Amino acid sequence: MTTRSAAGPDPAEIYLDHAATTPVAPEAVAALGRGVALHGNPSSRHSAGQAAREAVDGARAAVARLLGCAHDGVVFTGGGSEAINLALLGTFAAAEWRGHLVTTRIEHAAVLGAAGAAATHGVAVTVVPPDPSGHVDPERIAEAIRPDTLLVSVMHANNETGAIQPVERITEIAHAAGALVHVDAVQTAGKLPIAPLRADLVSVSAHKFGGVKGVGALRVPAGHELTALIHGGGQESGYRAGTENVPGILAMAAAAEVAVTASADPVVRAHREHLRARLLAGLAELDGIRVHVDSRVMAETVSVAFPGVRGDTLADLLDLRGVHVSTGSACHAGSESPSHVLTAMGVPADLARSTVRFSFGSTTTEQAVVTAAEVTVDSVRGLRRSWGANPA
Amino acid sequence: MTTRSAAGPDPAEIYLDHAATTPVAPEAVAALGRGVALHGNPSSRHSAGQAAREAVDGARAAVARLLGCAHDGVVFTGGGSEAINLALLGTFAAAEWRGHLVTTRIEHAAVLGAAGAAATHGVAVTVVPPDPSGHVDPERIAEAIRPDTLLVSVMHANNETGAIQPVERITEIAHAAGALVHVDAVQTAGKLPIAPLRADLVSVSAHKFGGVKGVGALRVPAGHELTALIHGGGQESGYRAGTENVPGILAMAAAAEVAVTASADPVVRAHREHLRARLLAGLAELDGIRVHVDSRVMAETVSVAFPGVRGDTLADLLDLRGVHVSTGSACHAGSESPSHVLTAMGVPADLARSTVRFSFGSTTTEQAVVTAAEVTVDSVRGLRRSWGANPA
Amino acid sequence: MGRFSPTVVDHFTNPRNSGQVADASVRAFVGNPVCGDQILLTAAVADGVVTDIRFQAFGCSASLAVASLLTEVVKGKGLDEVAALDADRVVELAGGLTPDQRHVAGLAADVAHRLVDNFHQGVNDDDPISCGA
Amino acid sequence: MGRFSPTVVDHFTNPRNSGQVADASVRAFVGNPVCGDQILLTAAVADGVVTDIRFQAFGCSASLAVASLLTEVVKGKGLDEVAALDADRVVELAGGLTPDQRHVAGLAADVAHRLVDNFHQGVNDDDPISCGA
Ligand SMILES: Cc1ncc(COP(=O)(O)O)c(C=O)c1O
Ligand SMILES: Cc1ncc(COP(=O)(O)O)c(C=O)c1O
Ligand code: FES
Ligand code: FES
Repeated sequence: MTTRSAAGPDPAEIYLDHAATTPVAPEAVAALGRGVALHGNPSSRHSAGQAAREAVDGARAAVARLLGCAHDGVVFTGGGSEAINLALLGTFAAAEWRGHLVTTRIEHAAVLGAAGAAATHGVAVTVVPPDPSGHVDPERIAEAIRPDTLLVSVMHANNETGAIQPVERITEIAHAAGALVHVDAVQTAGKLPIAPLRADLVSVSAHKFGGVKGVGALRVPAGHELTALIHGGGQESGYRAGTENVPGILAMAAAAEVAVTASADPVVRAHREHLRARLLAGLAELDGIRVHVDSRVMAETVSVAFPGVRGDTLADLLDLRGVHVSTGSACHAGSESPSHVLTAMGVPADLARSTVRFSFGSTTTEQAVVTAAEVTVDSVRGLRRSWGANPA
Repeated sequence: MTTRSAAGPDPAEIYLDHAATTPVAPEAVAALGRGVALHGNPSSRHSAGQAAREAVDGARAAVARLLGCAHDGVVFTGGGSEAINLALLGTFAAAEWRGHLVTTRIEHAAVLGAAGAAATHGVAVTVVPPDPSGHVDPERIAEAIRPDTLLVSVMHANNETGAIQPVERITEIAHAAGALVHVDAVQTAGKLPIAPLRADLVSVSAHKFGGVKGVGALRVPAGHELTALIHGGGQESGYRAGTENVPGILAMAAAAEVAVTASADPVVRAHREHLRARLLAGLAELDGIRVHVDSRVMAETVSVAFPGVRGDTLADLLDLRGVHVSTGSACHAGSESPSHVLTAMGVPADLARSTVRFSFGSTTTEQAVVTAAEVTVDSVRGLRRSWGANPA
Repeated sequence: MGRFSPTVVDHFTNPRNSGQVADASVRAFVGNPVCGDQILLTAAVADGVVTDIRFQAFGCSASLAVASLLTEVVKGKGLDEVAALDADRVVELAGGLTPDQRHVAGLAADVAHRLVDNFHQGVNDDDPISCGA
Repeated sequence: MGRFSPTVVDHFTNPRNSGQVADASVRAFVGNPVCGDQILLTAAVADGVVTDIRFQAFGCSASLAVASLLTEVVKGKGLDEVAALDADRVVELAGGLTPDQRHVAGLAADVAHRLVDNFHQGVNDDDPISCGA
């Protein structure tokens, strides 16, 4: 166990894996401490309990602003995956597992896993492929929708490539057809505006925007029929039983407030775009690299193939040189099969396997990105040399 | 939102609601801080991720010692209710909702709620009543078991009354009949030894023994067929998808180590018994009170009826005088119907409604208990006087 | 305790005029059939004015507080003024009640009205009758 | 990085003898069909002793490290000693490999054996042949 005492990465480290998880924001650390000090159970009627209840209510208001919904439209969960599973399985369970689900091949494992579980209950599932650009064509969604389609689930931006999906257009199409929409906004919350999304259900995960791991939230509209995954004491309006994660919820709210403010700031957005440009300019020294998605893309997420090296090998070498990046999504680290997202986009397996994802967050500096690009160029050259390939 | 900065109750407060939740142990606060500083995702292959992974593995070993199982038999969840729902619904989902569940009328809402959800999937459920003593008779369980009984779920000790259930005898009976056993050990973890339990599945919740809210664990034996509630990235051996709550898990492990050590200490156990005796001796000043369960009971949990007052009114008055107690379980606070546990024991509704629960934890001092008894005696007298009853 | 107004807390922790008036002119007893809470008022009335009043109550914290408050409000008032008290006014006097406490005000208004009615009709309640809350 | 032994980290970040021996006496090329990793060895052999050896490798971090390590271990050794190298010995020389890295040792042992065999048979590999790992 580490004995480091302060939050956040050590200064010699260049952490470019914010799409996997982010350091906890100082404001969130402070809120976590306040939450720990609230020792009562929010369900207890005494003042210690009521103090915890009021704090959770305050946090709910802040997260409601992030999600763009009424306070009582926020359901706190034990993470993004749980929020997603609740959205999909809860909706279909309430419909007694009747109806049809439309989703896409580039969704996160939580959506695809929940869709698979829904299928075992008898739900019909259509999984739409993306275009080679990494974007889902709304027309493909329109074609997939059937008269019995209950729910369409599409991510706001892809975690591996950063591709921003046309969720507003998809929502229009789905709503016109009488279907509900779930948007997995885990990657975009705190980076792109999600409050305006017209989707019915929206999932977020605190640790992706400066909160702590193991806390998420789902936007649930008034009147939506949803069956809980976790039954019991009636917390979260009956949608999620169990004593509330008071410190985690307070930290999520504090992180949301910081992130929402920052993401609305044009200077911050311009800085992120600048970081992306600097990284790509640095990497352009190398021959043959391929940026998987470079338009309609989050500035923060840069997915690049380096032909002639294995992506995991490159990530290991960068790690040993102090630069933390990932191969595709964190969940897939270590698994041998190439990314399901890149595969769905038609990227050949060897190119997919040579891919590394750089992702930025609020703590990323220009210097870090410039250094990371230099170290990457040098590392790719070294690996190509070991392989006897032209290192350029 | 409070601005108190240190963890734990304010010193003027007498907190006797540890069965609802406990202050976070200092060791757990420290571990939480270490967890927050581990900014990597345990699924990331870089060293920041691996450091988080190693910390979670270390915590898993500590929680395995609490639960008395192999490291890979520990599944971390987002709380006790989730662990319970995973145990029940996961087991029956894996059996394609065939088979029979035996449980009891005094279980926590999480068990009864999960049992209800299982029933909607077609599982046959038998709910056994307790004896008037508050204990489930193993013979009643034996009678309820059928050839198709897949699982028996009984709590280790009741959260409202403290009654310790004969779970070892019930496990023998169930195993002899070929059924699996789940024990809800949320109330006993860190107080009574749970590692020796021969049950197959055992649920615990961190915040009941000095950890933080929103973290739990389930003991799952090797080879047990269990379907996840939350599908996705394959974390927790595929039993619980989602980025791990690293700080919460580390805090749980630290709290478990402290609690396991303390609960094995005869001095600590004797002290808790002494606290119980002192409280009851103090309350004995009053006429007509009734201790709902006073044998085969946890020292920490004292459930007392005060005829002539409403329990919630007494709890409010104690709260205003700095003593925090609860009426039955925290989840039921504010609901008007009398406790399902006391009702199942045959306690008349008016006596059930006049009940208050005092519960102790590691921070409870003798002085606090003596003062609480005095304040309670005085408060009951005052309320009885308002009612024109003999206040004695 | 944020669930209660300061006035409710004050009367709850420090009730005024509990007990019974020794030679009461009238007694009124009302209960809420749903929650079981009950208030008994005994009062001395002279020249149409409540000269003394005491309460006994069994119930939730707010009901005890409101019973105590009621005695303070009513003492020295004319019976017509007491008859004019309604639930909204009780909520106001109590410094506000949360939605789930609000039926307490109905109980209090009912028992106040009953006191006036009983006095005019020359009857007394021995068992609680139901309030309309 | 806890996933790798210090020896593996050393050879991975600082590979020895990469490239090809100019006038190689023998070349051996082995690939793992499952993961696709490949090692090419070229060596100069004189009097039954490996006097010079270089590697080229494409693959996971451990495979690159082990390829580099192998050249250091083999250089100056007799062919019979090289033939005696087995996967367990490679694991040992690498300072330990985790279970999922272990097949790297098979790849390394295979390419070493192939080098000896090819030398004795006077053949050379141009395309990678599969290792038995
Ligand atoms: C016996 C028992 N089981 C389960 C639970 C649920 O635990 P949690 O609220 O942490 O989900 C509790 C406490 O709330 C409990 O006392
Ligand atoms: C797009 C997307 N959805 C869902 C998740 C799951 O979130 P969590 O790991 O917090 O459960 C993630 C990240 O892991 C993600 O990137
Ligand atoms: S709860 Fe009904 S009047 Fe008190
Ligand atoms: S992954 Fe197979 S040898 Fe490297």
